[in-house]
Amino acid sequence: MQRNQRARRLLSSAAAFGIASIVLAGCSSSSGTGSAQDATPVSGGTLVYASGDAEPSCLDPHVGGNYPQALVASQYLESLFTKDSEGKIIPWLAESTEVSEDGLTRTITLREGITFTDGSELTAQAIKANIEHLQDPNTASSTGYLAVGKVDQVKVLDERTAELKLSAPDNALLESLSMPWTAIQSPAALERDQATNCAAPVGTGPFKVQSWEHQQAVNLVRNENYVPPVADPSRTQPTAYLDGITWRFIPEAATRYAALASGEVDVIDNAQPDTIASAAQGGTLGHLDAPRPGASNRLELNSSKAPFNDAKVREAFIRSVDVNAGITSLFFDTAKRSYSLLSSVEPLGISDEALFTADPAKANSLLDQAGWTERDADGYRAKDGKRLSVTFPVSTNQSVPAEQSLFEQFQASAKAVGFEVKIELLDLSSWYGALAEHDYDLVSAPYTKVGPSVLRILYHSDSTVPAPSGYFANNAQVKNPALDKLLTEAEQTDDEAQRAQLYAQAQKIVLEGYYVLPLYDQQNHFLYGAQVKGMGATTSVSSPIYTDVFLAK
Amino acid sequence: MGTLGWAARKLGGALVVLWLVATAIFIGIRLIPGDPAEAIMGGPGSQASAQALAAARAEFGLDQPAAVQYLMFLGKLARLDFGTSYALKRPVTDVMAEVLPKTIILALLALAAAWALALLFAALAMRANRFGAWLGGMVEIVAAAVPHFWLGAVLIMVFSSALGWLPAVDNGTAAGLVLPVLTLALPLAGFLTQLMRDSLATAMSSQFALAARARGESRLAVFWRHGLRHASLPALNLTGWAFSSLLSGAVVVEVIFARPGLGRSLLSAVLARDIPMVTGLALFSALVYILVMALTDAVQRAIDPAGAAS
Amino acid sequence: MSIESQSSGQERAPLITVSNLSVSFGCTVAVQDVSFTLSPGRALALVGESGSGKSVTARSLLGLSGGTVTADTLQVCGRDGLALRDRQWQGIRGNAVSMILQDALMALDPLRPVGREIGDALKVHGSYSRAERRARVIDALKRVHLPDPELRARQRSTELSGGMRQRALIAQALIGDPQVVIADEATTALDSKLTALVLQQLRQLKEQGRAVLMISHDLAQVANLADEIAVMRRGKIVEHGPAAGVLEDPQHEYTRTLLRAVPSGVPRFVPLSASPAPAAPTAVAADAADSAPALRAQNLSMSFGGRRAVDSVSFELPSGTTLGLVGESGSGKTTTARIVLGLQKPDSGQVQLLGQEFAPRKESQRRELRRAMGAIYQNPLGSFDPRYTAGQLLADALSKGKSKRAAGGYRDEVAQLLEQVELDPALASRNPRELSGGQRQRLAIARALAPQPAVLVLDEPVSALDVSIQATVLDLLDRIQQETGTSYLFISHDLSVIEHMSDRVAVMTRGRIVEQADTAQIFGDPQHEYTKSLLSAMPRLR
Amino acid sequence: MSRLSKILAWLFIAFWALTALAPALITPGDPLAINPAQAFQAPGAGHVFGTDESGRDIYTRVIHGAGDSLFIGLAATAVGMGLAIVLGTLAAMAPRWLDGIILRVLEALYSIPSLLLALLIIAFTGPGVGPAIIAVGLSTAPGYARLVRSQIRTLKNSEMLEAATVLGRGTWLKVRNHLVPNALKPLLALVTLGVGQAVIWAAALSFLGLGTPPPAPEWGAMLSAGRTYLHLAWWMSLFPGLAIVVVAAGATLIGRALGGKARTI
Repeated sequence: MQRNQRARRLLSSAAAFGIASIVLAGCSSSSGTGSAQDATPVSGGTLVYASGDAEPSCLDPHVGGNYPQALVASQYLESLFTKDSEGKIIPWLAESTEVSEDGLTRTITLREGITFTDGSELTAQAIKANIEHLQDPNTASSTGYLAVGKVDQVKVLDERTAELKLSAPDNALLESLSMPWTAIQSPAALERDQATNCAAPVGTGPFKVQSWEHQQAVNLVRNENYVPPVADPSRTQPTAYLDGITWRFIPEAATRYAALASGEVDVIDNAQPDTIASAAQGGTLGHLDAPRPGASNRLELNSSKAPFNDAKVREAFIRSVDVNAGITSLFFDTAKRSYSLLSSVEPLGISDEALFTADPAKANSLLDQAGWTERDADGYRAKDGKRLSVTFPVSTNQSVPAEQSLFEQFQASAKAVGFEVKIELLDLSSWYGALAEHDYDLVSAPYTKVGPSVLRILYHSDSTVPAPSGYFANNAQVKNPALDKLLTEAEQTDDEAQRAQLYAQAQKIVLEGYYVLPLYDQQNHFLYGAQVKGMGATTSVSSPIYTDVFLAK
Repeated sequence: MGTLGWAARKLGGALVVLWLVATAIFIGIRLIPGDPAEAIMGGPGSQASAQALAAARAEFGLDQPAAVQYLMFLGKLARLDFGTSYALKRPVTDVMAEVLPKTIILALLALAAAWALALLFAALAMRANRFGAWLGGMVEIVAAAVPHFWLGAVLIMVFSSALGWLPAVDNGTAAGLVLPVLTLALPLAGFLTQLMRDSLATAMSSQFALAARARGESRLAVFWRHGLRHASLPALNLTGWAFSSLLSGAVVVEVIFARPGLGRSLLSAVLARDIPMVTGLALFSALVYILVMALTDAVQRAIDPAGAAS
Repeated sequence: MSIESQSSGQERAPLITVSNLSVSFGCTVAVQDVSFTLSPGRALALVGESGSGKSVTARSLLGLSGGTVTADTLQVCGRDGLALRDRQWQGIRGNAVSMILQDALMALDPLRPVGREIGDALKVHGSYSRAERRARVIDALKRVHLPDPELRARQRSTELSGGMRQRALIAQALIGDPQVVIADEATTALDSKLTALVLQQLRQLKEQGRAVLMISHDLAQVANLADEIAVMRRGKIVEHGPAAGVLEDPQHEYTRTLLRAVPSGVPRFVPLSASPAPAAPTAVAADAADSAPALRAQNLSMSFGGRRAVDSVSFELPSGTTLGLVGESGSGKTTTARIVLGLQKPDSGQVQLLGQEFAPRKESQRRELRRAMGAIYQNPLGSFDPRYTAGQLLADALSKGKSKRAAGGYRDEVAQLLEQVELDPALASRNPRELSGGQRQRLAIARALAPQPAVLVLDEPVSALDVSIQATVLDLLDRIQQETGTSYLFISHDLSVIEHMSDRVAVMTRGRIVEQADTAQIFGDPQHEYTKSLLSAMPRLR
Repeated sequence: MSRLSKILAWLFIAFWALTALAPALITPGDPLAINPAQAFQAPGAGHVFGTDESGRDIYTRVIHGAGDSLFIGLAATAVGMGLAIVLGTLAAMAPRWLDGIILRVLEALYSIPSLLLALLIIAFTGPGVGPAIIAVGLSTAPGYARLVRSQIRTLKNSEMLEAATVLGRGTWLKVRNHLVPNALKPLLALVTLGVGQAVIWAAALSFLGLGTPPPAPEWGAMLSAGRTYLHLAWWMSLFPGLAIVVVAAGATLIGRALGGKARTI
């Protein structure tokens, strides 16, 4: 398995998953295509990256563990495993791995000759240290914490071999260990107090953190002693081409795009659909579409309380909103409508369009059946005096403006059939608060994880119980023993076919229960200037890696 | 009154003001419904761990009676210890040390620019005919009525996206400062001009202006020696106000132009309910304001010891 | 008339020659066909009321009229003023021709040190070093006898006393050593001592062989300085001739009016204006003396921060008579008035009104008594509610504040009051701001009269008015006193007015009353040194 | 203030009052009615001001937005002015020590820039229209209060009141006939000036996502929605912005005509 193929993974996987058109559109519209072959790489130059995400409070993705952290951490941290072009998990820092018969013991052997940027050698001790770091409550990890939830303890067998003792078989463990949130950091570095480690985590990646000017930029510089776990002969040099990356935070979408257009920055993320579209229309800008794995972007209907505890009402709502019209107008065909629980990059996802076609007439009749027959002064439906009203806390940090507008449209079209949708725009903290207090009927909570096992996190009844962080992922409040059973088995079987089949059944239950309204993949669009070449390589969670990227002179 | 006494009184006043602000904030924190510890750590859903909450309780003495808490609170502030921003996981004073200079420089530049523009306007208005004066009046009023956030966006669209003359975001260079400073300066200039034109007109038509002319001074000399002094006084009176309005504008400008600074920090601190941060920033901006006021006071005493013109 | 002024300058060529000068602003003509010449060592006085165009005339000699100037000739120190451009004018201003302006407080920039202000003149003309300039400035200040000039030069005009300011102002006019000095109302509203100071300074200039153009509305002021007098009215010179001629045997009716208007030496109740013939002194005024005093003040004392503003002042005001309270500015007159009016609580002493305790006393208790005493200020406008029309002011006064609707029950009384003060009842609907100074003062009087007071306290009631207007107001006050027997406490810095208006006079300085006697006594045979010095400074016509 | 400008001023006020109270009279449309098919229409025949990202008619929204925006502006000014009148009058009438205390309190309020104070308050109350009103109101109060104080101070020692005293007027009459009415006029000017500024500040809060939540047609909120599409649909930002400018500038004009000065806010 070679690195540059990894670079092409996105193209091929794009073809495989039917989003080629977008990617090609993005690439062909740029003066050079997204992959590294079109021009001979030149070394040097510092790439300026402008992120629209809120500046992370900690550069160590173990702490908390959100996508902005993954985006930046992918440059200086590497994981034990990664994903190849077919979406298959393959070793990265790890050289090989095997699991015991009972599936309760996982042995991982590391590659040789890989060092951290603090000079220390990568040893099995690192695996132990990192997993323990993730599980230490003081780390306050949520994503990584859940990912290694089943690991009871880690034994260091020798310099390069560690043994993970599991509480239950977990065929998603390798997927979990391929994510940046479980990336391997220097044990020595982890010893430091959290503030220090947050400021400059130490990994094995192609870049390292040089400095962090808060609110301004994270300055990354090339890791001169970078050893690619998988050597790539086609490359002129093992280390990254770029001297460094200036990782800036420009929350204003318009400003960010202006900066890109005027060449002040080279790459922007969270590109606005309209700007993507205009870039596609013969702009010189390149476009990289890297849908995130795991769950699709969807609305979850809180089935634990009225009115959505009634399946009829849930379906009624889903039928009442015209998602497609909104997506076309707001996303300019940059986002493809999804009818699945899982991201389009997940092989095991199933989708069922029929369930989600807008049908106001049906919505009305369903509501009539459900007994919401009265109409109050404002034209909303009501049942024994109580208005058919649903609260919809929206996190302004997680929903881009276009998505917020989409929700506003839902609000409007749902009103037509008699739903009152109370949209509450909240900052992340208050949003978590609202969820923690079950003060929601509708919510859009994107969840990124490699592999279908995300389904367990999202729909297993255990996930209705808050994790120590106070967060619970099963926002739809699905409590279905049959489903629980399917998800548990699916995660423990060692037979791929059976696994796929079990997950299919599970998804069917959730879809047909109208617990969720799938919208589209978790959008992950990057725009870059014509001078930027070699974009395309990403981690298993679709966060771009800039090892192959260079700036054309 | 003697300069020393003046300084002493200023200092006393400043301390009282800071104390009042601090007290208000203290009360404010207590007014937040729910567990104050949680509030300090960023409200519900901030996912503050039990340890963190315990730490906060200890740090702010939340288990103690209110009076004790109050004294502890003041004590910390007196020692310039604003605690640690839970959101940024860094000492508030560090953050302050980073952002405050940036914002103050921005504000000062904007202030200077606004003054320059205002003086220019006022001078032009003197020469202008009736229509010109009317037009000038309109321009300055409209300028004063333009919201920063709108002006900023428009400037970016025109000078950065369309013309590509100036960078949209702060890139450390002087060019990066032009648009933000303009965004802040233009509305303020509108206000200042409104003030200056009136007082300038009165000054230029006054007896002493006539006397100066009778002495053989040229119109320009009279404008420089007399007109400007009198014109600038009322505007100078406002410098404190102007500066604080600039700090307000800085919030928006720093967001739009992606500049680090007090305003942006405060905004994110507010969004994250980062109370230690908010407290620190509020007190610091109060401090800045007080300093500026003292400064302008001093300048006024220099220009106009007898307070003749005010 | 001084000898040297005759002998000198007779044959010397005029410095300024003006013939048929006209100045117009837009379509309004301010000055029309004015002609005169100004020779070295001689003084010409331009006399006329405000708005008569005299100031404009003067300024056009500096190219500062601000209007469009036309003339047959406008010769200024050998240059043709009509041809000069502003730059060239600047060479003349302050150098060949300089100007002393009326209000010293406003004529020096309050924000700049006096020395700098004066020095600026040098900056413009000739290149002097900073040091030289300072020296010259100090020197100039010395020449006008300003005490410790070094200090004063550093101070701002607001920190100087009125006298110092006047001197500084003159110094500023002189520093350029001009051949022509224009004094524009330089003596107006100054108390007699300052007036004397300025006049003396101007005389010196004349004696130094400079030409002096003096501009004033008061013939008395110019009488003993001017060699020639030109009387201006509505932009025209109506009479022009040697001072003596104009003063002793005025040809033009208007000149007579002005002359008559000068109160000094005119006996009581003899009208100064051409307005209705005087009623013979009525009983009221006559037997006033022996009736109980309308107002009695017993050793009033009042000090501000250690400074004694009023120092054991006592006086009696017999009803139906006028007590004149005269003194320079800052002598404590006004404070005394405020105490008497119960606006300021004295540190010690009492005021009795109509034999009753008035001050110190609780406001509530004396409120009724207040109706027996009215007040009139120098600037009536400040004492009017800006929102009220003339009629409303009076209605308010008549109705004790219950109603301001002139249309209401008080229309007739309002009309009466207005007629009593010789104002057209039609003015009732006007806002005081639209009235002339004289009319405003009449309105103030009318309002004061509304409650039919026994005593009027008049604080500098005519100081802000032109002589001719002042005359009519003084006559009005006379008439009212004769008709109603109201007693006046008449406060003024202007001796001539006091002399004309008062039965008794109290002379005040530094918070004390130094001399108090019948008017004739005071003006005929002053006892106290201060009184004598005051009188010597008093400009006299007759 | 000339007769013509008086008339114009009244027309101006009347117009906005109408739009605020009965927008439907000026434009029949529903400001919330979406029409995705019609999204991002440039200004033209169908839509004078164009349409926004959900195909809502911007003209309709601007008109209907007047209600919210002006209400917030007025309410905030009312809050600030109410507080100011109480504090200012108190300070002016009170003995020196109390005056001193009040002045310090005002200083303290004043020492934190308006928007920062607003943010501070919101940090405690959480975002929303109510907090926005209180925040803007509080932050403008000290400016007004100082003016009220000095206003009443000067009046208190004016010859006008002395004259009234001399005429034997009681305190009540003096306050009722002279003090209050004369103090009020400049305040009126101030209020008009203030409303303009309050509208801007309130809009600023909405712009920062701390005021009126979308899709309510509040101008600030519309602007903050529009700025995302600045490059695609400038009209989304232009017209709400213009509305704010027009109101603020108009208010300033009227305020100055009433004798207000720019300084006081």
